[in-house]
Amino acid sequence: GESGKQADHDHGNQGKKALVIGFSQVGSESSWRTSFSESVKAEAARRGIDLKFSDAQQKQENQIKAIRSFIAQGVDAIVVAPVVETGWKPVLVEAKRAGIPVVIVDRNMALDDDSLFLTRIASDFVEEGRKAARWLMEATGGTCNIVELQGTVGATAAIDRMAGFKEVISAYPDAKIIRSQTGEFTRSKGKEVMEAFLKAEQGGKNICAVWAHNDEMALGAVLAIKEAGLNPGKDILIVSVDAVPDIFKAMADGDTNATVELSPHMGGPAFDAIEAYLSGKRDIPKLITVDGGVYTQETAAEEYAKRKK
Amino acid sequence: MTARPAALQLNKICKSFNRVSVLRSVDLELRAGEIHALLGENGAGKSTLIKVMTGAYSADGGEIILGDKTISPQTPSDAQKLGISTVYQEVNLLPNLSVAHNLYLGREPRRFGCIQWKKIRARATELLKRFDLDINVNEPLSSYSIAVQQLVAIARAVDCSAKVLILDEPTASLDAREVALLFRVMRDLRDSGVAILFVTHFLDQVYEVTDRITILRNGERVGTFATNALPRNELVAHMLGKELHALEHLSHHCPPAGREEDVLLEADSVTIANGVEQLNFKARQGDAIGLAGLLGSGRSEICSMLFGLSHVTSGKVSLAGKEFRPNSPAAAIKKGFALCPEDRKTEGIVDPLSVRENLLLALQAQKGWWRPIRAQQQKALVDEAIRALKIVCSDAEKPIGQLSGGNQQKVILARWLMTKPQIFILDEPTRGIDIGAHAEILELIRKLCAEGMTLIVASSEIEELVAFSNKVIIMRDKKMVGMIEGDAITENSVLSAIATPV
Amino acid sequence: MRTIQLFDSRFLLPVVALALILLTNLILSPEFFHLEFKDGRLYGSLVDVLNRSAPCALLAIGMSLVIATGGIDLSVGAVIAITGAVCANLLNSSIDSISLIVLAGLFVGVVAGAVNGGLVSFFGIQPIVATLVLMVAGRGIAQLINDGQIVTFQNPAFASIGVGSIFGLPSPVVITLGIFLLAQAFVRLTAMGLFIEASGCNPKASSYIGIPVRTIKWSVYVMSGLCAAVAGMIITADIHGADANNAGLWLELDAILAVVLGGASLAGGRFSLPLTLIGVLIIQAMTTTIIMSGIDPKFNLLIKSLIIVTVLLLQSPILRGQIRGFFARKHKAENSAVVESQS
Amino acid sequence: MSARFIPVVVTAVLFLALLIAGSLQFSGFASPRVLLNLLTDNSFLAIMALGMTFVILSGGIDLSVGSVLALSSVLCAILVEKHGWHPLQAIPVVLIAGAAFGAIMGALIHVYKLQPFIVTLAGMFFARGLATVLSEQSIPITHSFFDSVNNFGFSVLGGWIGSATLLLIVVFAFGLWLAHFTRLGGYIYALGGNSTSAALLGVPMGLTTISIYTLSSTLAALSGIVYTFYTASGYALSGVGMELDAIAAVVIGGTLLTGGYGYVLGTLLGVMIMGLIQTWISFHGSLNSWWTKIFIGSLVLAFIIFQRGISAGFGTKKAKI
Ligand SMILES: Nc1ncnc2c1ncn2[C@@H]1O[C@H](COP(=O)(O)OP(=O)(O)OP(=O)(O)O)[C@@H](O)[C@H]1O
Ligand SMILES: Nc1ncnc2c1ncn2[C@@H]1O[C@H](COP(=O)(O)OP(=O)(O)OP(=O)(O)O)[C@@H](O)[C@H]1O
Ligand SMILES: [Mg+2]
Ligand SMILES: [Mg+2]
Repeated sequence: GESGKQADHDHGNQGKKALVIGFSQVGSESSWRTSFSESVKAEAARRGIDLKFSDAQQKQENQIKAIRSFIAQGVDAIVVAPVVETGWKPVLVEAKRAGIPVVIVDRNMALDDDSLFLTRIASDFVEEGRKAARWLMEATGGTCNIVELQGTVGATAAIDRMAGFKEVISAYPDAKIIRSQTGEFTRSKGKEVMEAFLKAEQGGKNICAVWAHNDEMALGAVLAIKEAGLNPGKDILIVSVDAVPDIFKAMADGDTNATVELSPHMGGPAFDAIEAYLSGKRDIPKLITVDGGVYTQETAAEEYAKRKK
Repeated sequence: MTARPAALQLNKICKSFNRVSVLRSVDLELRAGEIHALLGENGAGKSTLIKVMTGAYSADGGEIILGDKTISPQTPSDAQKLGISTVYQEVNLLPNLSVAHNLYLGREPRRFGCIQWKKIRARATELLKRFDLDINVNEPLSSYSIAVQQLVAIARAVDCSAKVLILDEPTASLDAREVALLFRVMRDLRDSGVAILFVTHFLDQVYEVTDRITILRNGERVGTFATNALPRNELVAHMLGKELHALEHLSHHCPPAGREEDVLLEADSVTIANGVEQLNFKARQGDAIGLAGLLGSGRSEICSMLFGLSHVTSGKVSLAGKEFRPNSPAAAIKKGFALCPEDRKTEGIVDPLSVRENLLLALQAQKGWWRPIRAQQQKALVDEAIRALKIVCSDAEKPIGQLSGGNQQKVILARWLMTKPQIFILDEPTRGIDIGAHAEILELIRKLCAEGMTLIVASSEIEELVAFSNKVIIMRDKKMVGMIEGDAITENSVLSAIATPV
Repeated sequence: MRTIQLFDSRFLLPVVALALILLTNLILSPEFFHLEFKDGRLYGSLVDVLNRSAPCALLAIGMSLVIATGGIDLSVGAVIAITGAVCANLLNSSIDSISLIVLAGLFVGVVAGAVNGGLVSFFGIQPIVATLVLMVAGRGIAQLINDGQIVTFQNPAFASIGVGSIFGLPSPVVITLGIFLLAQAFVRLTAMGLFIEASGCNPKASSYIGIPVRTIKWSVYVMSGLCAAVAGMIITADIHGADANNAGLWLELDAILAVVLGGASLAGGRFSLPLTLIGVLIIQAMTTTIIMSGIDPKFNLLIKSLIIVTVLLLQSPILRGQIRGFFARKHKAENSAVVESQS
Repeated sequence: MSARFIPVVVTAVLFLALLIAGSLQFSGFASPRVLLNLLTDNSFLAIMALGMTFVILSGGIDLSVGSVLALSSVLCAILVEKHGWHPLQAIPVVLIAGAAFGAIMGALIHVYKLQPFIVTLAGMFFARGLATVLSEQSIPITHSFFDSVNNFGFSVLGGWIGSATLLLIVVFAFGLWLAHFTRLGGYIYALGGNSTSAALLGVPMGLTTISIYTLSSTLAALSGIVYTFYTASGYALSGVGMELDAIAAVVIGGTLLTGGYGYVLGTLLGVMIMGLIQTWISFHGSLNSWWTKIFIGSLVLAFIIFQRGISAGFGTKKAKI
């Protein structure tokens, strides 16, 4: 009988009853991800939405299961932060059949049919890579031996950030990536890999900059560079993505140089779109971007004061 | 007797393990329609020879001729396909499968790709009837005693045997009734032309059922003889390479004089959780109490209760006047008990560990982990044990699983003797032990009693019980039905007490 | 032949494998063998291999004991995370006695081990599931303590557990060596090692002999928890922060791998701590070599798996037999199928 | 009832108890739709766990299955999308590749007497590594055959029985037949009971070992195909850690890791129980990431302790010597 209940649902009445929204989150693999979850939950609480939160522990099958269970429970709308871009069509078709609108947040989904989702609140990993590269090229004048700390092999964020970065630096003949290894998005792996890079590149003399696919690995690299007796942020520039609070502190201390923000506040626009849709609006744009800027040492101290809890 | 054709012939078989030569150019000729005994001391190489024949081991040299073809079985299943079926020394069946499945594993009747379980069950029940076993063939094998398992193993081998049947100490845990049954089946098979190779340490059985005898000593063949042309003392001399004087002791029965001291262990109308009822006895220091009964009569159950493996539900067991309720082997051991278990393979030896470690484990367990026995002392103790019990073992550092069955048994005995227990429970202590060692162990039991140790011995060999016990508890159907004491203990009296119908 | 026999033959192949992996670097990156003394400590890739292998080595020491009893401990990675979380949070609290914090960390390990051991030896739950529970829940607990964040701290004294140096060597190396020696003494200078092996080989027979099998099984899990706690503190100190999600993630598999590369059987029984350490070094040398080589990281797993299989095959007496047989032609397998399947 | 079936019966009873507890708490928890979802959503895990059941019954373990799932999904996607094969051509190739992979692992285990845990751990690294090398990026599949298979099925009482569920039923029927009505099934149990005895009883050790790992890998590849249909894509990082889920399901289903004891049906129940725990958590909906983990852990723990306690209670009644 749940599907029946869903069909009878009167969208006009949602003011009386609390909206029930299912949110399928990737997991809690990084502190950025946790802030993202917390921000969505806080936003839902502020609006009086009954949020059904489901943690997929980095597994797509768990996300699909969660979405199907949301459908079975007859929620009013579903928000998904997909773990990968592909593989969502079958389950979204099901949601569509049940008449439940779906909002995609954070990563994209590869879908050929626009009608399967209400809107996309997107962060663009390729663009993040480009931004990082542009900043670095500007800071070094286009001459730089870069070492890259990749994210987890095969992760979309890693692949896209790498692609965006490469795209920009390919225009600079004197800039090249001399070493690239995976630091698995973690601080300790980032540190371990950086240690090895430093040794392989004449104690770091060869390295002009570190490009890390996330802040955690950058922070690991800072530790490794310091332990090697060098000065991170000066002897070796460091640029990364995410803009977690810790990186602002590092920037304020002069240890890293720049970070590209990936805004975790995607809950607000998502709920806006859902509420608009349920109250009958139909001309909702298919893509809403939440843009993050590039932060550098200049503003780091005040940003840190703003962001730390 | 006309010379029948050779069914299986072994020529110059050699086998060594890690450069220790175990079989040296052994010949053996097994004729169709004969029962052929393979005899030798513990560690002589009997089981190894058998495993070579069946492809479980590959020979280093020599040839095996079956009928008129040279064969080289690579695995036991090859040998089985060639018509050689075997009962190995330790029960080698699968505890987790049902009895019926064990009997027909690998040769299940099938139809349309499906095993016909009904047919298997019916056949299995039928087959076991030949051995007078009326058990539920659907139950897993592990729910039956080791003796039943042994019978099942024999039944399986008998049922598959086409040309050659090999039995490696099949009678070690059987009592007289089962042995008689087995012999009947063996004779039937012989008469139908099957060649049977039979290993045992019971000389009576050799004379009762076999036609010819091959004797091995230290991995070499001493000779092959017609059974009726070889007197017993000569046979023993061939096996041991010397005359056996201890053999005569067997016939004396000299019950150790029970000291008039306080009762050490007493059971007062005890019922045990595992089903044994009406147990009453008193044991003094230096007593040797025998437990006699047929298979499944509850002898092992008494042993396991005394060792803290199953608990008393009513009645009272007291030790030196105080109530004794052990709830684990460790508790029993603390009170001075020791148990040499019936199932050597799963309850006795600790396999990949070395002979040295196996010997020392019990003593070490008593001292506690923080007081290790020093290397020098270890060596002394181990050397002493190996010497005292004449354990055949090239190197005390080799895994105990590589010792011959009888020598493993000696290691377990030696292990406990080191701890100088007050009460030593022996469940089938001479299982698989050769004639020389057998006499030595009986001698040992008497010596221990004389030194004041109390022994409780469950055994299917009545002669043996008679030889050293000064009290024999008679068990029937899990009930204690009587006790024979002192000079009244004779083979006949015990036998008739066991067999008296209810 | 002589020289080979002089050396304990069980050590030969693992050591050869390790040497081969290290020597690969001679071709790939000669800097690998460069060592220098810098700021009062030895500095170089070889030192890194030792330093980076410390956490895995600690886990593997505990794991060896657990595996010897026929068990397995999947929870050690999670224990690392919990210990890290507890220590990092205490460091940020008003408590400023480092020894108290270290004690608290060790306490976490003991509790975790006691729970695992209790489930295995007193409730009779299969080790892999019993420890799987803590493997899953443990990270949750660590995240709960950390409130989902990476908790960082500024405490040079605690950090020195991970980044300091003792006697010119990185402190993790010295700590691990110390614990290794302690553990080795514990199992080999007492009869503990024998009891552990006996309990693993035949628990039933061992309990009939009077060995307290349950207590022993319980205590090896406690020791494993303790080792994991030390590893957790090293990892936490190393990055000046507790990362509940990633600290020690999948490290339990590396530890198990190391124990097996050291020649132990997962069915329980014989174990050797020194061989386990060589196993750990093989794994870490492999990882460092891959990083130094500059190969595209997408090949990492493929290379790792091929090296593992090669090392395993090298250790297999059967392959050596086959190779010898190939050269000597007239060869017959020394031990038959049955004998080997017993092991 | 034979004592051997107690663990399975206890598991079934506990499954029902969990279901009832859930439906008292949330309306619609025990609806046919949720129950049928349980089958669909866990079909790939169940198929994988079936293969794992045989491996564990034989006393081995197969850690490679999660990676084999990923490898076969990537292979399937590449063949269909990059090379334009029809899925019906690609599927047999993927299954054969899976079988070959398992056969190689089985051969290494048998011939060189290597430990299954380690061989399959290397297999796990290898399969995932190969999948990554084949394609780092996830590959979406657009072939219309996928849609038609996904749309195939019929609805029952508001729930949906799709092709995955039907396949699951067929595969489990096959599993039951294999375990209890073929010689190979007997050999597998025999190997787990005692491999030395099994060899002496004439069980063809090599053939059996290789068959077991071949079967497990083939089923893992099949579950990879089901997963490919489930997600309509191939991705090298899918199924990370799924081997542990499969092992947990098998063990929760009452199979002993030491081998020799257990039932195929128990595994299906084990998978359902794990799925039910997840469903409960998503119905609950207010657990954050860490509480989710703690809850899954606690529920599994509570479950196995219950199971253990109840089975042990039954066990003591039938005293065994
Ligand atoms: N797998 C093995 N590895 C090394 N040595 C072995 C192995 N199997 C047997 N041996 C050795 O071979 C010798 C012969 O053993 P075997 O089991 O054949 O004796 P047996 O005549 O059957 O003795 P028993 O009457 O005690 O059963 C023994 O010394 C034993 O230690
Ligand atoms: N011949 C038989 N037929 C049916 N069941 C039997 C037979 N022999 C033994 N059993 C079963 O095996 C169980 C255990 O017997 P067990 O062998 O332990 O007793 P026991 O008196 O110690 O004999 P022994 O020590 O000679 O083996 C018995 O309770 C009985 O159910
Ligand atoms: Mg023998
Ligand atoms: Mg008995």
